[in-house]
Amino acid sequence: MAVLVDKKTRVIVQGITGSQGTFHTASMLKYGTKVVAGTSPGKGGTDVNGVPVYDTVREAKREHDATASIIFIPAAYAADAALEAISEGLNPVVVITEHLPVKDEIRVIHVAAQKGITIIGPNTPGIITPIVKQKVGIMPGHVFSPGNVGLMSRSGTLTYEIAAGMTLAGIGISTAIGLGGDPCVGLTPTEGLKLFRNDKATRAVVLVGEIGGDAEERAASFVSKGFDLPVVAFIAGRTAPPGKRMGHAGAIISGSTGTAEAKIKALKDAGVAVAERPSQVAELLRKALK
Amino acid sequence: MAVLVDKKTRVIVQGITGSQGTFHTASMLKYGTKVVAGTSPGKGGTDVNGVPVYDTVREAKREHDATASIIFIPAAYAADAALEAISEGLNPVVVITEHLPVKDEIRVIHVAAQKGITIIGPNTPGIITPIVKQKVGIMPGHVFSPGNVGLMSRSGTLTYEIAAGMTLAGIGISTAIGLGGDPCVGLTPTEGLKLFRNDKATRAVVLVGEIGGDAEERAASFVSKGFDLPVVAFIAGRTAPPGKRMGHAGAIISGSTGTAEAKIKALKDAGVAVAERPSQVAELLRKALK
Amino acid sequence: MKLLEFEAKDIFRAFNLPTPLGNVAKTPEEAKTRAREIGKPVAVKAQVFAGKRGKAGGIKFANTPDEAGNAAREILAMRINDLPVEAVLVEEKLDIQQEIYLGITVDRTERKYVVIGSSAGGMSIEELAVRSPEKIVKMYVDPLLGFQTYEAREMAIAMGFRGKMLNTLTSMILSLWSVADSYDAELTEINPLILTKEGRLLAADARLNVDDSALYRHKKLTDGLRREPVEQNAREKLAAEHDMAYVELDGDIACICNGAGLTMATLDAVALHGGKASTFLDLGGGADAERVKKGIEIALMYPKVKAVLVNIMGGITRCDEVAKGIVAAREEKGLSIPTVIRMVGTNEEQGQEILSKAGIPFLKTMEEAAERVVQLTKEVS
Amino acid sequence: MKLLEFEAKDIFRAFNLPTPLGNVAKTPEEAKTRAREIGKPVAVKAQVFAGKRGKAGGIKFANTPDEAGNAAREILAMRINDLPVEAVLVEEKLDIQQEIYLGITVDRTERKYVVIGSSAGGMSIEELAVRSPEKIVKMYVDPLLGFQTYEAREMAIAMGFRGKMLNTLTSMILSLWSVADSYDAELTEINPLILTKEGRLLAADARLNVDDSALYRHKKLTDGLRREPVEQNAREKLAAEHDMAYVELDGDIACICNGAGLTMATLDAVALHGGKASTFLDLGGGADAERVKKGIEIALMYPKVKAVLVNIMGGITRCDEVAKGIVAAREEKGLSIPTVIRMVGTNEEQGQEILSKAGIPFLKTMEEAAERVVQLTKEVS
Repeated sequence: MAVLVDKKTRVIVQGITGSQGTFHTASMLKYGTKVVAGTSPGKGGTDVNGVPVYDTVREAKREHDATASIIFIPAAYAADAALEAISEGLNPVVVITEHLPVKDEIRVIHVAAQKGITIIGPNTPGIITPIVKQKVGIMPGHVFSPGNVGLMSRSGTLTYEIAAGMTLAGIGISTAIGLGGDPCVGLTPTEGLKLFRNDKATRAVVLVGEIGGDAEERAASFVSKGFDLPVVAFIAGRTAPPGKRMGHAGAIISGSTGTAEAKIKALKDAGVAVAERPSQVAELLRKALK
Repeated sequence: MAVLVDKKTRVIVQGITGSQGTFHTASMLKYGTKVVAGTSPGKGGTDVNGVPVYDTVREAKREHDATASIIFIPAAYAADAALEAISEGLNPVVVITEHLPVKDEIRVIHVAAQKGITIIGPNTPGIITPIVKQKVGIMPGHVFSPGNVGLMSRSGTLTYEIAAGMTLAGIGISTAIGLGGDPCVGLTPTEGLKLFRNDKATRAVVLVGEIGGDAEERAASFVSKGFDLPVVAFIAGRTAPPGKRMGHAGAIISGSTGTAEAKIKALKDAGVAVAERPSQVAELLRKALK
Repeated sequence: MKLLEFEAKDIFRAFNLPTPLGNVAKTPEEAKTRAREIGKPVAVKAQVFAGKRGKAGGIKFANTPDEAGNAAREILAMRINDLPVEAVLVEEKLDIQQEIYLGITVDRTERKYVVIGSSAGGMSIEELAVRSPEKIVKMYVDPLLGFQTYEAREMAIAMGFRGKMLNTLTSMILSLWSVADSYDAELTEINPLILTKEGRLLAADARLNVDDSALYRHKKLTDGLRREPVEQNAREKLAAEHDMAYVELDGDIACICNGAGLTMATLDAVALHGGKASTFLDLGGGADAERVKKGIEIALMYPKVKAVLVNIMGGITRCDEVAKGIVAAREEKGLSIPTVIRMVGTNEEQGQEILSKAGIPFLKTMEEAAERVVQLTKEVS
Repeated sequence: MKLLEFEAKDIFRAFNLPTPLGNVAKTPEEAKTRAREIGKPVAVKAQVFAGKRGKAGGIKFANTPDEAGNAAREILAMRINDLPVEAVLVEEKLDIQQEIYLGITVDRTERKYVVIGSSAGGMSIEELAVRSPEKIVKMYVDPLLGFQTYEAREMAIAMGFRGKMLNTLTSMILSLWSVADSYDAELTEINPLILTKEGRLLAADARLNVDDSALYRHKKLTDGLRREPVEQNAREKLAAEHDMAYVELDGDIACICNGAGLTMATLDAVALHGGKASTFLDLGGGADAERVKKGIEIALMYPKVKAVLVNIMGGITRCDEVAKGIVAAREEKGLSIPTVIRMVGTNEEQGQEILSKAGIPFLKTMEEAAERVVQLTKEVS
């Protein structure tokens, strides 16, 4: 068992002929991921690292029974690529590309939601399920060891940092999800918690957050209403200078200051164990899993 | 029993303070229709012919438990009015206004379809169920007598002509629907046939068509696949000069010449009795209902 | 509102749809200059609202500026589809490898925009649609999401294109959709889309018909472009001014009715009784006395008219108003030719009373009325 | 991309959002002329990217053109939020009856645009949101259908407006949505929207922040308007040129990391051990040797720096490239101050080998590294 990506996952790489697509296809294959096909409009019929390339997702899916997609397409075209993957029912759709226009992100996320499809990202390192050696992403696979803790994070390298710390402490991961760093992403921490709650392989959840927005506060509020798994959190940015503000509207909407203090308080009030340092996550997990 | 409009129907008139809205509200009330409220943004709190006026459909519906809407709003604003009625779940929504932009018609029809709501029109005389004295439309109620024949038509006054002919011949109507004369309308003849098939009060159906498009041909094709009620048709325009053509695309799509001959042939081939003259409709019905 | 080829091409280019090098000319001299600017063999094309202008001689090729000038002179002197040619488009002549079809219109039954393409474009596209429908690719546009790049790509593939040409055609299909969507188009069409021997894709012809009901959203068009130069006679002009649907026909009976369907059915009824209509005149909904009088007046202006049939089914239209209009027409305009009135529906009794007082007879059914007017016409002849 | 008030107002007016009579001025003389044109008492407003410019003295009122000139002179000499004032907007002074708030932004959790309104606008809107949230009306925009007229109307009603004013406000809310939608706006705001004593509704202030990721769709903006005139020092400029996130802080330890989250966590770790960062420098993903070298170089330019902490978690970034960059920085730039390297992940061994060969020590955990660099900094001081 795992979340969103398991041993049956068969991946299409959209934008496989670009430098990022080519590099990470090799890296995913090396890790063990079942990358079955790639797309690059106009380059159908060629191959990349032995992976056959098609003009469309429809063709790639039809020929290789693919189930999921990872997108390395420039921001201006990434939304269309995601809509293409959605129209073919691929799930999840992992959007590595960063800086998509917010309007496009909103559109893609809601079209996906209507079809029951999960978008991971945009601007995500992806998702990895170590026990089945499947990563649909760009993270260094070796820092994630298999285990029973679900990990989700808004930032990339900090996720690796914490995963590496867990590995060092002998605590493994069921599935790790990079939620994505763009303003609007397909999976909120709250939605991530719901996924992990329904996963038999997951016994505890780590939430790695950072300053800005109110996603962590909302997750805290969700946990406070009763959540069956122990949750450990780490929030980056306690010493960060106050960020730029978005007029009045931002503050009116979020109803939150978005500071690390506010997030940590909300999480602690909800019964979440909050780590002071990344390395402390493993300690708190050990306690929680006893 | 009846189609779309029955004794429980409670109508809101959108655009009640305009001259058309006011005139036909009086006419509907006189006929017996349960017009429970009207809307006219900015004029909430007033009344028209004793019918209370609200600023929004939401308020009108909340106060009067309305179930259906009839729209007398200028074309540029009619689509929004329809979306407002749809958002409040009113059903059917009868759009009297003509000449809505096609793009707006498409949008409204599909939003309604997603919610299971029927749009009648645009550019329709409306819908009438004589047995319960409910008309949601602008037709002269007295030409429609109650009975067991479903009537639907693409044109207005021709409908009255045929209804009057039926009344004269002692044949009554279960429900009569003006399908509407604009390029895209909410109810096609085929969809109308499906509604009448499921109505216990309807024992036969009359389809009044005219030249242009291929709606009658498609209805014929539907009937030919097996339809449990007798169908009588009249097609206007046998002697009309050939209309203007819409480039190649129109012909490619419709795959039909759109002439009266083509329509009559398709209907006859499907087993539909086609009247030569409007007055003949009653004769054919009498035979069919034997 | 239909746009002329060169007007449509101006818009197409603004949406990154490449067109052949060219420019419009209103005189032979201008055409010569245009051809000189282009500097190679050209096509000179009549700018008219008419299909099959090629068959009518409205497209000529020229190797030199002088030839272009002469071609323009000939074409500008033509009438095509009974319309004068006021301008020609002078364009580089293309080295054709393949003719492709692209079009977008509304499917009234699906109630969706539909994008149509075929690798076999040109004038025979309609026959192809009947003969080999599998060669025509159709894609419906999601009414709420619009048309996506990947859908345009799937369409281009279905049309048989791969490799670099796949991406070029995909962009063009998308651009055509943007034109259609931005302009509320009933029809947006490139036929043919030419693949030249050098591998360029160019819109050799261009059609853009904008939804008249949506023109209020396109002030730039209505302000900037002249409207369709329909040549109207005085009667047609008058009817248009009064927003009445008016068509002149070959017969001698003027049919004045309310509602297009009823008017058509009235024409049919006249024909069934052996008569022939001279006039299709639809007063529209809710005509008052003044409008009825004006309608009769317009119909009577047509010399072919020998009899008048007024057939009114009162709904919004009130029979008393119609009766007043008829009485007024008779009093003010004479109305000396045979006239048959059939009028039922709203305020029927009041209307009949008005007619009776004025001594004007009327009938109760459409068929009686049609029969009667045909009879009267025969008596007059 | 943020627009200045007068730039935003130009756009608002194009969408039929009325603004006070006024015009921009770059000199006191121009301001005087503007005031004369307006012919009544005016407000002179600093055009800067800063909230609370009123509190900073950036808005002054003037009864005569001379007073307006003097006000402009004072304001143009100011710095607000550490930014120079390059222009003022001279506008008719309004007779205020009511201050209303209208704004549109993105709700990141709902992942929808949200339209916000309140009948109590002005500078205290945020406090109102906390104190009396029921006075703030929020409407979410359907991601596929957009915002409808009837929704704007329901919003205006919820804000407390009826009658004629209901329709005026409805149109303004819709227009504001059109601006937001057309310009890919992160924030579109009118605060205050003034209801004057004569009953006019006018956008007294205007904000429009365009999504930077969508700027490629708004060439007219990027070509036509100058960008946000951020005053940058040489180091900030250099970092921006190399597309590195660079922020200068009060401390003395330069933190050079990859990824914003990790960089923040590194700053936090330094603080936990009693140190203070001088520099937040995020190299981003996949930095090569050259980029690492450049990052160190930029960080060292800041005089406050006493020690360097390089903290790399290799993912796309390869440790061998990082090591090469560090070695190059030391060889080419000296790098004589205390430097702590922590580097794990992709190509860790190769990287460590390179560092070892060059005699540069490295640590394995972030906490050790943070502790060590704080220690070294204290030794230096």
